[in-house]
Amino acid sequence: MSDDLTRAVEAALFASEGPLTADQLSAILNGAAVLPALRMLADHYADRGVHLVERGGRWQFQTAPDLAHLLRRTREQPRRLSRAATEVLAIIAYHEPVSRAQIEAIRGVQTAKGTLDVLLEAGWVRVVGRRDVPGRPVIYATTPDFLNQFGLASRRDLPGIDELRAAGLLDPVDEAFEALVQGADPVDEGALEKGGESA
Amino acid sequence: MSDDLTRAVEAALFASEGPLTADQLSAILNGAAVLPALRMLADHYADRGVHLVERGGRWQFQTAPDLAHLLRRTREQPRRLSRAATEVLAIIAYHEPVSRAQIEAIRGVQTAKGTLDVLLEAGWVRVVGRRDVPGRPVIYATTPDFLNQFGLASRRDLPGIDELRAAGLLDPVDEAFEALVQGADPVDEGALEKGGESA
Amino acid sequence: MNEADLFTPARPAEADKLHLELDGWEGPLDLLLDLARRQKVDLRQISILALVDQYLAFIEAERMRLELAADYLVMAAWLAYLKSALLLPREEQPDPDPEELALRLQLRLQRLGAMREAAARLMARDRLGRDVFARGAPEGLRLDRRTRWQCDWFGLVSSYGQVQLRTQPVVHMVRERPVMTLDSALERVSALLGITLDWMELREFLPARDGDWTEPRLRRSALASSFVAALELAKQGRAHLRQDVTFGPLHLRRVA
Repeated sequence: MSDDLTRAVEAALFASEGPLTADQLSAILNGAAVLPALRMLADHYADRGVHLVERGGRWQFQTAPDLAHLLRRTREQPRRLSRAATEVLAIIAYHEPVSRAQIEAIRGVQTAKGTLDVLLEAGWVRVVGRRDVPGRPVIYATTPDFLNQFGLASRRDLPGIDELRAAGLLDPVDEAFEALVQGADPVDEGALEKGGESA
Repeated sequence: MSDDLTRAVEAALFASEGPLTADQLSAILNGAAVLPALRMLADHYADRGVHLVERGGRWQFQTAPDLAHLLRRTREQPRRLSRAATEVLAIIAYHEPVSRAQIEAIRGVQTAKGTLDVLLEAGWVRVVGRRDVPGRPVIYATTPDFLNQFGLASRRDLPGIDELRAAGLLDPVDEAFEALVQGADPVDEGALEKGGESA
Repeated sequence: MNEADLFTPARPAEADKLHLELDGWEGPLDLLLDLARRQKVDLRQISILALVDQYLAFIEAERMRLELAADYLVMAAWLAYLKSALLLPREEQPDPDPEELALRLQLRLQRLGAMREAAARLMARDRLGRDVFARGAPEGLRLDRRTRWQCDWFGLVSSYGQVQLRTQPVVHMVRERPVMTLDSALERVSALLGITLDWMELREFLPARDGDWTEPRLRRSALASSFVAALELAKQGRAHLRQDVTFGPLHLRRVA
């Protein structure tokens, strides 16, 4: 049994063609405060076959993950990403916002244009602006759809992101290097860059 | 709390792109007997914002009928009546009941069908019958809503021709136009398109 | 990730496998990372020297396929240089310090390794459309748009005024002006034509310049009407018209 507002929130989320933010829901329901209802619903559905989840501030119903084996075969598999695309996606997600040059610095290879296009087309990555450095390169970040696709409530839920950050593995090589050789002679940037770029 | 089969039925129906028969559900769920689960779910959802319903032997979730009004939002867009529609409305108000042919005779230009439709849609004009002449043309009159909209107790409150003249509303077009241009009254920018059917 | 043993490319099956994977490999740092992984140790612990050795051995064995990944060569050259620098006694080391280069390489491999692992963990999550599913047939939230028409009293009344005005019978009041009518011009010109058989200029048909006829507007009217009268007479076959030059004086003469 639930109150009218909760029922209305439940119905609106069921009927919606996509995830809805609390604000959008509130607008649909004449400005009602929907968060308590959302929490109540999430609770109610927690042990059912359908869950109410929050992804990047947007709420939606989806089937319970433990039922994947039953539902999967009735469905088409989502497009398989190439390994290059998955790496680029991970780099963007863990480092965002990043430029293409930064992505390439981490991967050590040029990134084919098509690789980024696949991610842009999937709606998981978008251009969020330009970096204020010479050449004003475009910078990329992930989208709410990305969080939704991978079942992440927010970027903080990225697997292992805290450990990676603590280990300095999300810092650029130059920074990590400086940290390691502090007090040592200044590094010949030119020679290092040359070596790095050719890799 | 529900058992795994019920959860699976719930998830399968939720994710399905169309209603499913019990047999189809059973096929998805490895031949399980799904009817008890369907009844349990229908019971569970009976007082929620979403109902599980059976239609011609096929089962589906749908939003509760009593919430339909919430899920169908109406957005009102204010729009100014066109010059042509305003003229037609005025003619009907001063001469009602009138046929379209009469309106055109008074305006001196043909009246597009859409112009009258706009007035009917606005609820200011209605069909009050047919004139008993060859062709039996439809005749129009204003509605009580029209009087409300313009703050009139009755049609007799409309100013007469003499009053219009005294108010300068029967000044020659050129002078009225000058007054409009100088006064920059946006109300009547339509005066420029003399007799135009922009409705 | 390809788990084939990349260190024994001499075996044809393995070599083929590598060949098939070249699309996915994309480049040398990637390959180097796999070589590093092969050592099954923490990247921070591995010997860059050993790694370089393995890489160069691999390149050597795969010489035939180099055209498929030209940048392997650049990497190989750079690594060969790094290797030789690392082998040199410390005092003969070139600038920049090969230890630094090796450290940087290690740092890069670590970062790439971390991202690859992160990507794998990301891909292994419950994915929407693969493991979990959104509503299959959402009813949709409908948004009906309605137009609220607006018009005010003034607009209504003034537009009625405009309609009335527009459809009132139009009466043009022309102020009386001194003119010579076409009829009187026709009469005058044909009467004067009867006097002589000689060519006469059009101006000679105009009334003498006295009294009212000094008024310029009346004279212009007389000239215009006389001209039209001349054309009319010519059309009727009662007069010849002659003009020697464009814009020159117009002459007329009775048809004999």
